Parts: sequence; C-alpha cells; structure tokens
Amino acid sequence: MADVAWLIPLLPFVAFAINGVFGRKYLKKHTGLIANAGVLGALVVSVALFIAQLDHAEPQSVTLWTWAVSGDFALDIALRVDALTLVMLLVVTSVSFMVHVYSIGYMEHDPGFWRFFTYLPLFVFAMIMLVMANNLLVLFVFWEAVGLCSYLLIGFWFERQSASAAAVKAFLTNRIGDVGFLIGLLLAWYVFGTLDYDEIFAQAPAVAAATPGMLTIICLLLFVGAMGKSAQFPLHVWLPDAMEGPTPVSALIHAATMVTAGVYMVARFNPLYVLSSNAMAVVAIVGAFTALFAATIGLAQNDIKRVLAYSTVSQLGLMFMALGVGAFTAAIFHLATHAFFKGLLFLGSGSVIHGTNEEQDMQRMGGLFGKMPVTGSTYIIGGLALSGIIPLAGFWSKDELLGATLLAGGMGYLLYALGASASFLTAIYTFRMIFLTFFGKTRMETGRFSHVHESPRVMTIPLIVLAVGAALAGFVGVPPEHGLIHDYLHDTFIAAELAGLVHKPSTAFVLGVMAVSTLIALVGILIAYSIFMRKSPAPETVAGRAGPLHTLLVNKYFLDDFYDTVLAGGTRGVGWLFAWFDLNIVDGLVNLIGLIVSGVGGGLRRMQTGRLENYAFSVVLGTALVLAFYIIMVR
Amino acid sequence: MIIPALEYYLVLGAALFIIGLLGVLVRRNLLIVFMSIELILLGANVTFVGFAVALDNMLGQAFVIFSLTVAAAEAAVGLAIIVALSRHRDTLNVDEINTLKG
Amino acid sequence: MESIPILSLILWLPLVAAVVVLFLPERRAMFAVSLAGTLLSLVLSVVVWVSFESGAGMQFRETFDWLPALGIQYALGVDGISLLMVLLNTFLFFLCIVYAWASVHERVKEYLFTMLILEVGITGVFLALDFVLFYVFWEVMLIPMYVLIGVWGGERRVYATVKFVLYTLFGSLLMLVAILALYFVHGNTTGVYTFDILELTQGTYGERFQLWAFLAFFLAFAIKVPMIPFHTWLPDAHVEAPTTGSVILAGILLKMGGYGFIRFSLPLFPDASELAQTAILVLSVIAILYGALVALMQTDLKKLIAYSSVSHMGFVTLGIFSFTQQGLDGAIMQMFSHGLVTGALFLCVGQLYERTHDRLIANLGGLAHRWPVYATLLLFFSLASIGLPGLSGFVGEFMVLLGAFMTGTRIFGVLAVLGIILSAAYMLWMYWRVMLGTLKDAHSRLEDITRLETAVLVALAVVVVWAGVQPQIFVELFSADTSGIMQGLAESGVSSAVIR
Amino acid sequence: MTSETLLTLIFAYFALASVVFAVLVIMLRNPVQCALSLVGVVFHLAGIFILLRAEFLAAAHIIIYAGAIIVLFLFTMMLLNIGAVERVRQFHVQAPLAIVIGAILFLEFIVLTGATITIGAQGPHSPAWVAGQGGNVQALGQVLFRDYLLPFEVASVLLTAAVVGAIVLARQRPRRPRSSSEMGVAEWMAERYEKANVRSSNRPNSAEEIGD
Repeated sequence: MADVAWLIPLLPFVAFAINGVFGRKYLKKHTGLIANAGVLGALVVSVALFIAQLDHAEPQSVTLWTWAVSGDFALDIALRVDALTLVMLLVVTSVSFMVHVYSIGYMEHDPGFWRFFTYLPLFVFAMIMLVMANNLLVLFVFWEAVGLCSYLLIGFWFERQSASAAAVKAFLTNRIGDVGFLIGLLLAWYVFGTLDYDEIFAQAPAVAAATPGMLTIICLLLFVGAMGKSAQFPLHVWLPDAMEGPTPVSALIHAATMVTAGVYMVARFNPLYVLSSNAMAVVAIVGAFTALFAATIGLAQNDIKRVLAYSTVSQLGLMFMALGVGAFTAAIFHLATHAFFKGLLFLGSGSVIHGTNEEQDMQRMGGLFGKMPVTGSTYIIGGLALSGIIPLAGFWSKDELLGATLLAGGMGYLLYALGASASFLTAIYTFRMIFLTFFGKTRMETGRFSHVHESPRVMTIPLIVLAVGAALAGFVGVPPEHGLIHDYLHDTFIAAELAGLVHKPSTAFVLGVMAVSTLIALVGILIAYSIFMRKSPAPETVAGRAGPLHTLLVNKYFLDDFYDTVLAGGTRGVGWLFAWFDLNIVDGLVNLIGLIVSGVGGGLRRMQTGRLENYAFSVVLGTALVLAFYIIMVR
Repeated sequence: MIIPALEYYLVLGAALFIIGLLGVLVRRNLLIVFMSIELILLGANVTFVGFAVALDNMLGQAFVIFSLTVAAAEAAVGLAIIVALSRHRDTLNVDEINTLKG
Repeated sequence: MESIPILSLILWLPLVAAVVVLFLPERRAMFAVSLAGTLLSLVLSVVVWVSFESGAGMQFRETFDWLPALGIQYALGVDGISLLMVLLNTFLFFLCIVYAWASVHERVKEYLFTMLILEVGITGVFLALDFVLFYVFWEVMLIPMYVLIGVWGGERRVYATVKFVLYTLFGSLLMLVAILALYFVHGNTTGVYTFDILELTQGTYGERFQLWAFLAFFLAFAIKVPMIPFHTWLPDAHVEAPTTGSVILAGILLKMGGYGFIRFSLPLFPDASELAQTAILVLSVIAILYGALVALMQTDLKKLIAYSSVSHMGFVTLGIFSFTQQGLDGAIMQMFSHGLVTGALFLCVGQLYERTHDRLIANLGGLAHRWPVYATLLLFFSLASIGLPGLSGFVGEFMVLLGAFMTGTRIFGVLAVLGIILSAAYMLWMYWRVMLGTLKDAHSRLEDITRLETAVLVALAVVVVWAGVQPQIFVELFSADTSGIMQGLAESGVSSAVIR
Repeated sequence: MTSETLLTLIFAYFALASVVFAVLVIMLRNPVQCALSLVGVVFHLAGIFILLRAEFLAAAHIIIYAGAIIVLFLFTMMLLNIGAVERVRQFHVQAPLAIVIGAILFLEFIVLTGATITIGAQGPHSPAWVAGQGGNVQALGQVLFRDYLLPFEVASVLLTAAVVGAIVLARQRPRRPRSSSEMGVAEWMAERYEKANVRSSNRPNSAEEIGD
C-alpha cells in the first residue's frame, strides 16, 4: 500500500505545474478547480493509506532516486510512511483541502487568482514532502521549500510595501533558524555518518554514551531550526507580520501546517531528544516562555488576525513545552486539534474580513453576529476550542499536555504554571476578540455596517466542516492517555517511554487537572465578558491601570524595533563599512599600484629626450660601464 | 711579423674610434656627425688589418672590404637622408631633430 | 568513435564559424553560422558526455607533437571535471549567441567573431593536457574578453578592461614562470623534459620548490576566481561588460581559477597546499561573508551580482581546500551551478537594462506588474542564487559545507553557513526593491521579455532544477576523479586530508 | 738606425698625423674643412696600411674614402649650400661629460689592448703564403673570391640596395600635380597662407609638437 505513497506529493505538484505553466494565459479561473482536485487527490490517498495501515503502522520507506554520492556521503530521495507521517498527512491534507475550497470564494475577485492557486498546491506539495521525508536532508530541503511558499504567499499582494517587507522578514527570520538546522544537520552527518532517520536513531544511544555533549548540540541546533519555523521566542517576530498574506494562507500555513513543522521535527527526532535531558529542558522552557509571552501580547492587539497570530505562537509554545517534558503524543495531539480550530478561526476571521469589506481592526467591528450567523457560530466553536472548554477538541489536547508537565515533576511545576497562565490569558484574549467582533453595539459606520453580509457557501461550508472537526477531533484522544491517537502513535514515541519520561497518571489526577483547566478557561471567559461586554471595569480603565505594561504589550515588548535597529541596522552598518573599505582601501590599493607604475613610467618618459646624441651618449656610457665591470670584476 | 708591435696599431684604432665617438656625441652638425661615424669605421679598419697581419689571417683584410662596403652604403643612404631631412626641416642641427621624444 | 578527433572538433568548430562569419554580409547569415558552430560544439560535448566512462581517467585523448624538441605537445583530453566545465561552456556560449540575436545590433560581425574566438580560448583551457597549450589558451582568452568589454562595454569600459587584463595578466605571467620552473625541475630530476600535464602531475617536488610554484599558480588562480583581496577587477569588469560578456565572465571565466586549483595546485603541490590550507580557508570564509555584506550595500544591480559572485566563489575555494572529497565535489557543483545561475542573473539584468536603461536599484520598482514572466524567472534565479534547496545552488554549497565540517576546526563551516543568511538578505532585498512595490511611471509601458529571451532563461532554469533535484547525474561524472585527487593528497602525506 | 727604428718612426708619424687630422675633423667649424681633414686621416691611414703590407686596402681606402665618400659629402654640402659656417653653437652641452667618458673608455681600451690580449692561433696566410700567391692583392683576391664569395655577393646586393634607397630618399617629391592656375583663388590663397605659416612660426617647435 505504501507503494502509492508517492501519489500524495505528486498530485498537488502536478496541480502546481499545470497552473504554473498554463494558469496565466489559459486556465485563469479554472486553476482553482485544478488545485482543489490535486489536493483532494492527496487527501483521498492519505485517508486510504491511513485506513489500510490502521492496525500496523510499521515504518516503510519508498526510495525514489539517488540524490548524490560523494565519498562516504550517499543520499537517496525516499518517502517515509509511518504512524507520525500518516497523522501529519491527514491533518495537512484535510486542512489544506478545506482551505483550498474556501479560497475559491475568498480569492474570487483577486487578479492574482491563478498565481494563488499555483503557490498553494506548491505549498501543499512541499509540506507533504516535509512530513514524508525519510532523511534529514530531504526534511531540510522541504523545510526551506515551505519557507519559500510562505515567502511567496505572504508577499502575494506585492504592490503593498508592507507585504513585501513582511515576506522578506519571514524568509530571513526563517533562514536564521534554518542555519541552525543546517549546522545541526552537518554535525549530524559528521557524527553519525548518515542522514537517514532510522540509521541515526539506531546509532543515537551509542553516540549519546560516547559524546553526550555533541548530541545535545545537535538537538539544540535542530531546535533552532524549529524555533524559526514554529515562531518561538526570539524568532517569533515574523509570524504576526506574516498576516499581510491572504487570510486562507494565514489559516493554512501560518496556523495549521507549516508553523507546526518545528513541532513535527522535534517529535520526529524524539529518539534523539530523549537522550539529552538538557536539550529537552531548553525545548520545554523556550516553549513555555513563548506560550506565556505571546499570550500577553495577544491581549493588547487590535488586528483580528494578529491576535490569532500571537495565539498561534502561544499554542505552538505549549506544544514545545509538551515535547520538552517527553509528552510527544500530547504535542502531536494538540498539533492536530490546533490545526482544526486555529484553521477554523483564521478562516472565520477571513470570512469576517470578506464580509466587512476588508476591515481587520476589531475596534471598528462589533455586533456582526446577526449579520453573519454561520461565521459567528463556527467562530465561537473555534474560540471555545481554543480556550479549552470541555468537550471541544482543544480541551482534551491542552489538558493532556498540561497534565504531562505536572507529572514530569521538578521543573514541570514551573512549566505548568506558565502553561496554565498562558491558557488563562488565551481564554481572555480569545473572548475579547469574539466579543469585540461579533457582539455588543457595532462600531462601524452605518453605511458600511449595512453592507456587511454572510460569505458565500463555498466559504461557509469549509467553516462548518472545520467546526465539526474542532468540536469532535478531540475524541481521538479520549479517554486521556488511552485514546485512538495514543495507541496509534505509541510505537513511534516508544523512546520516551523507554527513557522513563512517560508517567501513568491516576484517574483522580486526570480528573483534577481537567477540573482546574476548565475552571481557568471559564474564569478567563468571564473576565473577558465583564470587561468587554459589561464594561466593568471598562477596557480603557484596565489599560490605564496597566500603564507601562500596556504600552509594552501594544508594542510587542519593542522586540521588533530592537531587531530592526540593532540587527538589521547593524548588518547594514557593517555592510556599509565593508563596501567603503572595498571601494577605497582594497581597490584603492590596486589603483595606487597602477598610479605608482604610471608615475614611474612618466618619470622615465622624460629620459626619452628624442635627441639622438643623448641616446648615443647613454650607449657609450653603458659600454664604458660594462667594460669597467669586466676589467674590475672579471679580470 | 709586425712592426711596431700589434698593440700600437690597436691603440691607434682605439684612438680613432674614440675620436669618432666623441664627434658623434659632441657635434651638432649632422654632416660632421656622419664624418665622425666614418672615423669610427676607420678605427675599426685599422684594428682589423692589424690583427689580420699579426695573426697571418687574410680574413681580417677581407672584412675590411666589407666594412668599406658598409661605409659606402651608409654614406650614400645617410647623406640621402640628410638631404631629405634638410629639405623637410631646413636644418642639420641634431638638437632640433627629436621626433623620438617620449 | 576512436578515429574522430571529437575534442578537436569541439574546440575548433567555433573558430571555423568565426572565420566563416568574417566573409558573410548579412546579419541573419552570420547568426546562423555562429549558432550552428556553437550548437554543434554543444551537441558534440553532449555526445562526449553520453559516451563518457566515469572514473576512467582522461578520455578521448588526442596527442600530436607540436614542438618535440622542447617536449611540447598538442594534447587534449577530458576527465569528469573538465567535461562538466566544457559542457557548461558550450551550453552558455550557445545561449549567449541566441540571446545576442535578440539584443546585439551593433558591429554584429565583430561581436560574433569575438565571442566565437573567446569560446575557443576557454574550451581550450579546459581541454588542454599540455602546459604550453594550456597557457596559450589561458592567455588567448584574454584578448577577445578585452575586446568584448572594451568595444561593447559601458561608460568606464576602458578603465575596466585595462584593469581586468593587467590584473589577470599579472597573475598568469607568474604562472608561466612557475610552469617553466616545473618543466626544468622535472626535467632535471627525471631527465624527461616535457610539458605534459599528466606526466608532470605524477612527479614529486621538493617542499621549497612547491611553495614558490604554488604561490605563483595561486596568484593566477586566485585572481581568476577571484579570491579576496584580488577581486576588485571583477565588479568593474562586470559593470562595464556587455550582457553576454558578463555572462561569460561570471559563468565560465571565474571557473578557470577553481579548475586550476583542482587540476594543478592540489596534485602538483600537495605539501604547499597543506601549508596554505588554513590561510586559504580563512580567505574563503572572508570572501563569503565580506562579499555578501558588500553586496548588501550595492546600489547597482550588476555590482550586486558581481559581489555575490565573490561570495559564492568563496564556497568553491572553501570546498577545494577543505581537502575532502565532499568539499571537492561540492566545489565543482558550485562552479557549475554558479555558472548557470549567475549567467542567468546577468542575462536578466541585461534584459532589464535594455528596457529601462537603468541598473540603479533605487530607480526601479514594481516591475512585476508589467512583466509576469520576467518576474517569475528572476525570482527563480534569485532563489537559486540564494541556494534554495532543490535548485542547483544548494547542492554545491551543501556539499562544500559537508566538507568544511570535516576540517580540523569546524568554525569555517559554521561561519560559511552564516553567509547563506546574508545571501538571502541581499537577493530578496534586491528583488523586493526592483520587482515588487509600486511601478514607476517611466516604466509603465514596457513590454515583458520576448519568447526568445524566455526560452534562453527557461533552458538555464531547466538545468538548474535538474542539477538540484538529481545532482548525482553530474556528480557521478567527476566523483571518481576527485576521489583520485584525494587519494593523491593522502599518499603525499597531507595530514589534513580527510578521506571519508 | 735599424730598419725597425725607422719603421717605428714612420709609424709614429702616420699615427700622430692621422690622430691630429681626426681631431681636426671633429673640432673644425667649417664642414668643408672637416671633410678635407677626413681626407688627411684617410691618406695617413693608407700609409699605416702600407706599413702593414696591406697595399690593396691602402689603395682601396684612398679610392673609396677620398675618391667617393668624402666627395659625396662635399657634393651634399654644395647641394644644400651649407658650406659657410653657421652662426650657432657647434658643440653640445654634454660635450665635457662626453669627453670625460670618452677618455675613460679610451683608457679602458688601452688597458685591455696593452695588457691582456693573448694572440690566438696563427692563421694559414703567412707572409710566405702571401708571397707565394704573388703578393697582397692576389692573396686577398684568393680569399675573397674563393672562400668568401657569397658574403662578397651579399655585400654587392647591399650596395645596390643602398643606391636604390639613396635615390628614393633624396628624390625631390613631385610638387602638386596641378599648377596654381588650375586652383580656385581661395584654395590658392589658403595654400600660400599655410606654407607661410609653417615656415615662419612653426619651425622651432614643430618637432616638439610632433614628438608629443
């Protein structure tokens, strides 16, 4: 069955190729159908593959061709099919398909329609290859390829300077992470002599015993790559800016799939990470810190998409936190549920933007529920899932990973505190967003408000489908620790169990954590309700009391400005210095040599008087000298 | 056998040669410069013949014949150049002929 | 196959075409002949490729006595390394002539003649198996390049071309001295006075001699590559050269330096190479970072690409002097890829300049609105230049880095990796400023590139993708030869050579 | 007085005389007098040659130099009408320096001739052999026309070439083919003007300008 695995990436790629070559001149609006067909095909094959392998998800690989052989370095392009891949494939293809369908409606009037439906299947192709990669290099190749698609799609409306700037920023920030990844990859080859997953995993214990430091360094470097792609502090700055792209892109790439690549990667390398407790600790702390850090910023943003973006950063942080304590299954579980409800929220916000004629500022919305009932209700489902209200999808997964931190003990308590605070804030900003957008009195001008309309079916149906997913997807993880997904991924993450990182919780413990989580979420929602609906205290009062903290949050802790001036400005400064040095010193030296030569030539030129007797004189002088030399020296 | 000794002839040749050389270096009149060149050739001829006799080898004398030929050819061509030059430039002053100036 | 002197045909066909062009009156006819000549050369080199047996050393050899008294021969031959360079060369020249059809209208006859002679010179450098023959081609190539920049160049062409010629001449004259020294040293020790490259490569030389000869060769090659600080001729030459001149300059001329290092420096002077290793690695890393940073601050498109060449060629020397097979293979792939990608980028800039008459980044913007095809292709080649995985640029850089990570200190590898951030920064910044944003009024009526121009770029793009997706097709050509070089290094007692 | 002393005295006279005449050649102001001094040099050298028993060469020198070359010089002077002494400086600025260098060179020559010349192998043409041939003229003829015939012929070619060259160089360039009557007035005026200009103003500096 794995023999048809190559169809999964191929179908979106074919769609990309067709649209790319013929889209502009011939296909035009039909590109949407072709892209949808390609992604649907991938989805169907993935589901078929999943069903066929439901019982025995043995890792299999399909070698396609040899990439390069040089000395000891030999690398095949191969596809891998195992439990983790299949889970990821399902998430990626299903959300992708929904977004594709939705985009037909959302992008309908855009002149770059064909371009959009060229980039989007390309991204799907790259993402599929990323999760199907069988070795580090292929992973890296498509790691960068999804980054490229992200670049292309963020800068989709290239006439906007801000879009282009955001695209470049995203690419460069990702590149910084990728450099870490690349160095880790090169070190991995240096240490293991191979880039193949299974071979690396097989050698990992021996290497860990021999040079534990090296293993930690490799893990950390790979994690730097994950930080870039999954927007973890301090490389998170690109993701909020990435909202310059069309909203379906934000839903697909910057919420559901690409940004989770980092989580996937760390999970994929679980046999490596479990061998290095230091690396695990770093992952957990970075994740937990990012979760809280981004959630605080999310409180103070007014752009509906930016709130979601910081929320995504925060949720990704939770996943990393789970990874860091060895709860790989919980992380992947949360990844899957997050893909559904965050995809839903983004598409919903897109629907709002579409319906309000390109309004993104929540301060100028309000009272939209009546105008957009489908969008509104699905959005609330997504919001509840994100806040972690039982029994929606987000609840089960978030609860599980919070529980895992507690079980880890030691540092885990701190992590739990960070994670729980993050979920508390999540509930607040999520419902702040919902209340500001859909409820209360509208703050739109009447003329514009009257034109607000519900989106067409091609957009609402994906919303409904995703809402169902957001509501029910959690049940694959029910009962906690023994759900379908746990069994399915059990073998993949066996390393964590062997390393003693998995602790079996008691039923009382599970129920206790669930109760606390629900309580936290409910309190958060209530606070949001009281501030933003009841206005007691009014939002302005809260902001005023927070004072400098509020300023800090609105300005995202001034981190972007810091990067702009210090890093970008510093690089430019050094570049300017070097350019000056090159032009004046290096080239100056070259020209100086030229000047010296021509100066000496000019001096010698004067000796050419043009007078015969001077020349004759010098001949005679020379003869006399030669003879003198002969007489004195030779004889 | 050669009387007086070969060295005397060589010194005579050298003297003529040097005088001719000085003429070339010192005089400004092109015609006299040419005559000085003839002096140089004459100095060389003396040396040739001196060696030819001292070494019992007629080649030296034969060479003087060639030297004479060259002298004649040089005089003919050189004077023709002088004629052409003086027509062109109205001067025989070497100082004024410095087209080679760099 | 044996009876046909196929390499001689590849080498001299452009010359024949050049001579024929001289007697043709009409532009069409001149182009037809030139195209036929270069195409035939290309086809023949593909034929050589197809019938090439990888790992069998020098093949298709042709040897005739030229000046037997001095041991000088007319000797040609290819191994994997030179074959790849010849392929690149004939391919680029063919495309350049095609491109010229669309763009060159002044002094066509002289132009085609110059280009074809240039092709002969460069092909000869890669095919020659005799040092004198090699040197002759090495110098012959300078003359048409001089003419090309000097006649069809930009405003400061005289300065640029004189600088270029003097600079490279300086290096190559030192190389001539070293070649002669090699000849005599080899002759004195073995009694065989020969300029045969293969035979000279077999010999062993004293360390002192190696050092001096290495330095002389090094200067010649380092100037060609160009390594920092011998690079300043490059930006000037590139900026002033006509489009095809830049393509050839960046595409192939620079490769002669890297080729020289691989073919001569390592096998002939292993001990001296080892002594120089650290210094050259340092220079390479400086070139990568410094070139990229300087490129970041350029305002002229051509200068930007010129400095990016300095940066990319830093990877080549880094790979070669990592003394690992991966590094060597990577260096060759990087040369191949850089030839294609930078050649294409210069074509792109040429097309841009022809339409807008402007190369200053600040004066451009938003061109993607008018030129969708051009925008796509420029983006493609910019990404390839960045070293996006899946395209050819990545293969070379990656393998070079693999090699660099095996040198004693991995710091060179780590620093070089940082260069890829910078390369992304300047290329994307350039693309953003030139193609994206709002369109300038002055450019609102410009037409997208023609089908012919598109075809040229697409041809390059296909190879770029091919080499990126399945580099093994190219790597297997020369990996046996590079492994031979590595064996040679190890046998000469180079302790820093890592065979793995 | 032995014949040796006598011969030495004769040599001394001829040598001194020729040197004095040579000095006169380069010292006299009037070129005609210089040419005549050169004749003096040649005659006295002929005496030296006779001392050396190179009778043919003595005769040849007188005939060619005095009879041909110096006459050629005199003809040239007549042709150019520069027999009169020019009222310009006759000697170069570099003269003192040149004389010093010349003296040094002369000293070097003397050092080299006086002390170090070792006579090479004796040739085949001993006085006895010369006498056997019937004298100097016959001996020279034997050598020249038997052993060195080809160089001799080449020399004759050289002479022919020199003659042709001299004629070509000295030939008066044909003036404009058109007479002034065929020119338009303006053209004729322009030509005159140009000529006058070249002759009057440009003369001293023209060479400089060309040189630069």
